[in-house]
Amino acid sequence: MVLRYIFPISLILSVFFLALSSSAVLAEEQPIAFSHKLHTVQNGIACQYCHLYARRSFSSGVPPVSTCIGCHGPQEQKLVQPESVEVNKMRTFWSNNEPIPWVKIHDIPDFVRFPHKEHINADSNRLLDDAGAGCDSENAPRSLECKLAQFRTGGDERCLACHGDVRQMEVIVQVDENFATMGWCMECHLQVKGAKERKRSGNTMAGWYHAKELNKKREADIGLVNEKGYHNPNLLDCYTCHY
Amino acid sequence: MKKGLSRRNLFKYMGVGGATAVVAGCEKSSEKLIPMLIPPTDYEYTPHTAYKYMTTCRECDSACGMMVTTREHRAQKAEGNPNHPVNQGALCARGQASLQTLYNPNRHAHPLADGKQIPWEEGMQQFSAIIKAASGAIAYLGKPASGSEGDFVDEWLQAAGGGQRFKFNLLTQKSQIEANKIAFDHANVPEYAFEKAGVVFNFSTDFLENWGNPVENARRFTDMHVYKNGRKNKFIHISPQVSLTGAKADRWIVINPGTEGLVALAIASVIQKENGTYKFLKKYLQAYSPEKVAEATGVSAETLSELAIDAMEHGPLLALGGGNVSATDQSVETLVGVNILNAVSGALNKTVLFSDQTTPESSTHQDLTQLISDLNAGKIKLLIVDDSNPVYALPPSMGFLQALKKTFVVSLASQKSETTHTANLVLPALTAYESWGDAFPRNGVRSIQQPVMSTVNMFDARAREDILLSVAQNVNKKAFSENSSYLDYLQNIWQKIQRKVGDKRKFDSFWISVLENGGIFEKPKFVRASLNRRVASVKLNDPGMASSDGLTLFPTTSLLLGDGSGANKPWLQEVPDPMSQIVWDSWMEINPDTAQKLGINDRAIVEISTPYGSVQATAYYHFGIHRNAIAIPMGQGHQHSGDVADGFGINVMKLLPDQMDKAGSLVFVGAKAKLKLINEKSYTVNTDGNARQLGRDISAATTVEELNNPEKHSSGHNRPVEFYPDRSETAGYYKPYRWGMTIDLDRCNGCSACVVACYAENNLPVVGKVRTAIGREMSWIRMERYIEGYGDDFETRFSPMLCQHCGNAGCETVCPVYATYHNPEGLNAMVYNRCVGTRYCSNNCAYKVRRFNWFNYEFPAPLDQQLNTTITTREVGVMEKCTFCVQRIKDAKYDAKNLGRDLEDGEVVTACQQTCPTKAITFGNLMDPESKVAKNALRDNPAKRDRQYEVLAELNYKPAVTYLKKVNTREVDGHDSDNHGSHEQEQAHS
Amino acid sequence: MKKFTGVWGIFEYLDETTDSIEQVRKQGVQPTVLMPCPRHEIDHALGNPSSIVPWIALVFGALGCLIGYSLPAWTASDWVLPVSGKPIVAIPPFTIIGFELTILFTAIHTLLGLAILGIIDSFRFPIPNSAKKYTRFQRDRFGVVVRCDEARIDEFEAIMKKNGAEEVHVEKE
Amino acid sequence: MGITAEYNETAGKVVIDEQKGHPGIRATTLGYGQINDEMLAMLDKPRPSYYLLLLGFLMALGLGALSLAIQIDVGIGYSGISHPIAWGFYITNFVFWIGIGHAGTLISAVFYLTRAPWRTAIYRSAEAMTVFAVMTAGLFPLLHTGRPWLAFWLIPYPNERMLWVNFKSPLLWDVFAVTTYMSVSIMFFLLGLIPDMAILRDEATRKGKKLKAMIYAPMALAWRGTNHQWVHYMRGYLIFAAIATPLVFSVHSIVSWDFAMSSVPGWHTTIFAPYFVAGAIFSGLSMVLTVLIPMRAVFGLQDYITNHVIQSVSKMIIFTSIIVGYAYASEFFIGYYSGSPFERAIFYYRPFGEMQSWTLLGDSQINFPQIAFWLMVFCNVIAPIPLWRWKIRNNPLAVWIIAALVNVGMWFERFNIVGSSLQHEYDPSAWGEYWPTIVEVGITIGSFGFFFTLFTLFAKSLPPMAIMELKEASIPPMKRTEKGN
Repeated sequence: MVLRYIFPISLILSVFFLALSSSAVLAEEQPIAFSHKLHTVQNGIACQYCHLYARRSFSSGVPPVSTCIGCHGPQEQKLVQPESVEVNKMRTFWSNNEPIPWVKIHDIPDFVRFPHKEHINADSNRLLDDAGAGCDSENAPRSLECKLAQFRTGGDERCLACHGDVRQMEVIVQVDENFATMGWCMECHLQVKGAKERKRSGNTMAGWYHAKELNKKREADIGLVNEKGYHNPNLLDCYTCHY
Repeated sequence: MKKGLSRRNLFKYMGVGGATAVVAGCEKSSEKLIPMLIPPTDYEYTPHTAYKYMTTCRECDSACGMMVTTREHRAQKAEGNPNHPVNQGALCARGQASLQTLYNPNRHAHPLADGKQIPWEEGMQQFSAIIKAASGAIAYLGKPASGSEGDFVDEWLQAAGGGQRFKFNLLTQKSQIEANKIAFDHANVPEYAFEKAGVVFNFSTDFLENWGNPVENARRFTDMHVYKNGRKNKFIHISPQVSLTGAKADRWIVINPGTEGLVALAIASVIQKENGTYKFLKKYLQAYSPEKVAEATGVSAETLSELAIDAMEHGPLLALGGGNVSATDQSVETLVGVNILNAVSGALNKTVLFSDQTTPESSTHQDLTQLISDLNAGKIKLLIVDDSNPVYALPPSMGFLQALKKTFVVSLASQKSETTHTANLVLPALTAYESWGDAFPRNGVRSIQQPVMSTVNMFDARAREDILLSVAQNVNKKAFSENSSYLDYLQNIWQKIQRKVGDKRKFDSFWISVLENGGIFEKPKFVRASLNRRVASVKLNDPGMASSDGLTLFPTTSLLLGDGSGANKPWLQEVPDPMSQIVWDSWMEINPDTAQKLGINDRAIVEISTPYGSVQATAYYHFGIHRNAIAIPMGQGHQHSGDVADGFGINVMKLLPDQMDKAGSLVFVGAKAKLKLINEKSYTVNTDGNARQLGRDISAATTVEELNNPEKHSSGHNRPVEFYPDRSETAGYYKPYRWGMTIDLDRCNGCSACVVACYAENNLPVVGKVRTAIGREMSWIRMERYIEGYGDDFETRFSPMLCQHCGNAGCETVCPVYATYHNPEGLNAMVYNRCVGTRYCSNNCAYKVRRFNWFNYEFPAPLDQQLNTTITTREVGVMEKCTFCVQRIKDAKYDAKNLGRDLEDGEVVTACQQTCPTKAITFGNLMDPESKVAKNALRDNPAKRDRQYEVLAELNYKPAVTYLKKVNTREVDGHDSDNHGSHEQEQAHS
Repeated sequence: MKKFTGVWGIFEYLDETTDSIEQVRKQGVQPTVLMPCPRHEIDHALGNPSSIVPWIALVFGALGCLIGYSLPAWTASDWVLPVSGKPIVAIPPFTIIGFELTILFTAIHTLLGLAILGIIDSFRFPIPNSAKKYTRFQRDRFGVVVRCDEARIDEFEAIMKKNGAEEVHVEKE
Repeated sequence: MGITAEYNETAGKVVIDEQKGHPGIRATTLGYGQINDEMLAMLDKPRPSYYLLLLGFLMALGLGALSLAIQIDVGIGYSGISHPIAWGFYITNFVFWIGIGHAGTLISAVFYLTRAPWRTAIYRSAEAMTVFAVMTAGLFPLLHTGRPWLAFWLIPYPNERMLWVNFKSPLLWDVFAVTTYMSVSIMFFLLGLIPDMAILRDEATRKGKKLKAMIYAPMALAWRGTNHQWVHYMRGYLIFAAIATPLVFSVHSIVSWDFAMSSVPGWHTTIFAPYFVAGAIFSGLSMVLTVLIPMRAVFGLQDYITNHVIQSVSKMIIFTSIIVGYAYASEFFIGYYSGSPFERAIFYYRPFGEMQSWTLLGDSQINFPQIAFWLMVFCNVIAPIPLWRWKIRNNPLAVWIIAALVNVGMWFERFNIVGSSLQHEYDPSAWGEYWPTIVEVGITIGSFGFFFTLFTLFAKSLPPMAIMELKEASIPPMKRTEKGN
């Protein structure tokens, strides 16, 4: 009886300290040793060939097993890599009518609504003009500047901005230790034109001597309306991600 | 009394569930990514994206068109089909809750033989064998089907060797059909054109709840009754009981039980005397002159004449009759009386329109009595029952349950019920969401029902018609030789329909257009009807129920539970009945005067006994009931309908005699009840803290007179001079949107569809009776009910209360961690994951609309499949509240952005607004002067505001929700004198 | 630590202690006095020395006040999240933070200050180890410690003895 | 009965005057050594009855811990707080214990500045009570939250979320006020202990108890009692007293603004700050008497805590009782005079319950707030009236009973404020009721257990009276006086 309650108390204490330290998932063993490097670099397959919903949906979509079978073919057809042990694992799943239980590496908390489509389709002109200019891809490939540069390039590069250089990965890993933490997301959201101004939009003394003219100027700074004539989405509102 | 639901046991490790989730977040994630094996190729599929399918709601026989939103192939939200002429996009509370028919944990999961699980093959074999053995001595007891299903069953019975189909419906319209036949030679139910009427007399019907199609009735009635262009048409409720429908009335005329017909004839006699039409009725009506019936009806002759003058002056009149409260043994005569009134006042063919299609007939009580005696005599070897539940619904005095034991019962039901509990063989059927079907609810409306998703994986069920079809093919090789499935059969029928409507396309393209559209809808064709001379021979007597001993018992229908089929749906149990605000329970409405005479307090437990049985229920003081009567709603008191329904409340049918009227319908009113006090206190849970608003004008009303005399009406609270600048002057704020809402209380009738819609849209957990008792219900929008005045002259007001998204919200400033703040679009944003749970915001919310997650609430499988995947489902310890359906705003904005424009008015529709049958709610951008909501709210134009007000405006919270006052045609007596402080309130306003 | 050279005496009575302090001071040496509780008589005899603790309190109190206003003001405008129609930088509510931090900073630094000053003074005005081992100074005895050259030891020893010291200890290398 | 004694300058000797109720305590006639020894004797090995008492308090504490564990295990929903009464026993306890925590600082700081000599004997215990009460109080805001494991979010620290806290929220003022108050009172307590810890250290050294000496030494901060140290010390002490004085008045004011800053009828009033401060002093002083009168009897401290001390505290209780009573009355007057129907309604509800016309037909029933209200009025306004009589004030037993009643009354006053207003707010349809559950009662009992356990441990491990100040107050050893010249 008493033991039962020692647990939650110690839990709270441990959570308290755990919460202060961050430890992200870096890599985990997958049911099939799938190599992103092999498929993307050597075979030249684009990200969205398999992750086909990324530009249309909130989720990028794990490729259905039929996509794998489409190239590799079932055992009897002897298509691509007929003898590979790992590919045969996939074929076994297929013939058993079972989905592959991939382990989720890039996990976004349940209280965040992350639309892949809005990021894939985002207009990189909304980024600050100098964003990504100082990228030193040799020494600091995962620096903010490099991520922005990748994002600006678009295409598959844009996926790599957040997921790391998946094209060089034999095993999929989470590169950024603080992946999908709020600060990690905000880093880039603040690189949008007007975002920093918007973050401090009220001006410090807004209430006290609240100058209308000043705020008009601010509104111009934060780029409320884009060149196409409609209002730019506010990327700093809490409701952007949390609802 | 059973406390709550056993599976939501209080002592489960719910708290730890929350805590460990946090730990898991910091440590290793073991979440799996499960891909599809083969993605759907036959149609477009994108995860997290809403796909909408048109189908038909089958919760009652009204057959409203329904548009079901599915995501990831799971039905997540039901909405009305906007193309459908009957409901025009709206749904009632029961329609909204139809999702819980689909995902009900209490559905049959397997075929059962004598309560034991068997494989399907065995079940089908047993079924075939018994059909063969019965050799034609078969009875099929099903719901009345307006669509092809009825014909199919008839055909099937023939193929199976013969038998009879019984169409069971407790709330039958048989008496009305009979009365129409007598009066107008039209044996069907007319269409009531409320919108054309100038005044409506309602003789005890509950047309906003269960009589006819409540969604359509509500819409058309509101068109007639709403305040428009400085005037408002009258609606007078003439009945011994005030239901939700009666609560909307401008005036309640208390009549003695069973005297609706006499009142109608008395009014008719005055009108006839004045306008001199229908001369053949002159003598007949003289016998029912106001002076002569005054004593029997309990209504003074002056009042009756007044009503007649009202009808003549403000006509055309629409008189409605029917419903449970007037279902005495004279109900046919009563309805003939109402028909005479309609004819005499000239309403016939103006507001009462007959079409040539016959209404789907249900079997009469007489037929059922015959069935029972056949069963008892052993004449029927096999009884097949579908989702209807006669064991529960019929009065036990009929002996149906005993008769069932004498035959083999096969149940083809999806839900557990008292009837399936007695069945020898249960073959679980699919719900309307998973199977094909159609419905032809009235002339010109053909509505299709299509499966919107594959079957719920927990339940091994098959479509009812497909079970029948394959069994028939087992038994009889020739049966249905052209049809491999019911879909084939259905398509054949629709080919005929295609020919009938003259569509020249290929059937495939026709069929696709039907599925896209939800059916084929044509303008109704009406035929002229005239009053038959025969009516003069119909005699109406004084039933004398008011004067005799005992209290007349009214078994009233329940808005949410219907005839009891809603009781196994958690939402419908959890949402309070709008009139009594009671949840998870039955109650007995009693007039306070009578109750005090009998020494019965409010909420005392009373034993109600009639010669046919007795039950114990909670007394509920209700001004709106005759002093010599009591009313008990139907729908509760289940025993074998699964844990959501079982053990809550009582079944009023136990008190009813086995008696029928001239049309052969069951007599509901006639039993005399005796009351005995059992206990002073009962464990009855109601969600309202107080029935009175104490002059606080939360649910405000005005009068037509006041609105037409601008100097008399105060233009509401004057905004004080602001110390701080308006938020719109903060950079980036309200550009271009500031979301706002208006709620027209003159349109709102308290039907609570919005409440259920919110439960469905926003993943609100159901907490059960015990937790509701201490205020832990989670509804984001609640239907507040306030009572004004005393005695017969009382007024009921409804106002939906939801988060007001205040500009100066009290909740925001007190949050220590910015978990709630004012967002640039004027929403009061609630960030769940930032919330620590101090609950100060809830304390400081004047509207009390914030809800706290006291536990990690469970959604027992498969109800979890209904959860809306576009929003966060909240965990223990966080506050939540109405978000103005921010997920819908976001989705609409993403779509608009792809189109390269800003949102237009009407593109964002909140769940509550969407389902409102009377369009009481408008939502939109207050910054756009052309938007509907801005025009309704008139925020920038105080001079033009007449009905607009903000609740508790004196607190200066600046809510974004503007209410429009209810408009009364007169002042309710005692409204201002019944409380302290109201005087000061008035002063503060002026 | 430097070796202590000088004289220290133990007194039972307050008046005898003050007398010897005064006489020692007349010789141009400021003695260190040990006492079980503060006595104004001794303060007077020592010539009313003062402390810089109040100045520490004032400086850090002002700092706390500054932080108390600027922290809320800065954080509020770092990410503008408007609440309840209030200005982003609202002075009245921040006054409370300013007040509380003033008090907190004053208190912490007063305590730290007097502790550190006490330690500094123990270096500036050392006490012989033998006196530290004498436990009755905290109980009921007064002590007068005179730090002086070896040459003047006798002089002060005599003063103490004359004034009725219970014991007089001489410390030299 | 204690003897009143005073050192007479002209007579040159101690005059014992039993009629004169002046500061004196018999201890002034004692020598330094005697005071020292008597005080240290209190820290001797305790009697078995002490352990029995401690066990009792520990059991109460255990009950509270168990209840808390259940609550965290099951969820905050296991308590009786709900919608619309989102604060219940926990916030009541918080306000109550913060209130108790006011007496210590008041006695040690305010009465130090006003030079009230009777504080000397009791201020150390009162200060310890302050520390323990504030510690107890500090638990409640944590354990009442829905997600206590995230309560650290209330602290403004730079974080990767780039989010700060809302300094406009009264709850955040609370965080600052309570932590500041707790820090300052702990520091003040430790500051006062420094010379006494040196006494303990030297005593332990003298007796050869090295371990004890090692424990006491760090707390003594190398205290030697040199004149330099004393100068800094006395200056620092004065500054502490000076800053603790506004602090003690501010803390409960800020706690009161938790309520007064909201718009809840019955909370939203300007008199809350003085009303709460007076109530806090009232309850704090009562708690001092509730604890010290039994302690005086057990340790035989009649010579130190004389009846004069009890009388002085009693007078303060009478004074604050009048203020509190006045505040009650003026609340009602404001409620009436404001004309606001919401205010009027809540002030009718508190004493009398549901108004006839509020319900459908006058279904009136007595709720928890009515019980709380009348208990509050009886205990806080009526019960202290007998203290006006000298005879009653001079009878420790009678004073103790009244003080205990005041404690009960003040708890219910807090409940009356927290609980009743939330039950009847603006929207009558959302009115509700509140009854606590066993968990809340358990945690409340546990909080008393926590407080008294700590205090009981304190009484035997640290000198419960300030030895140094007792010495300062007593007549110094003068050779010339004894000789008579």
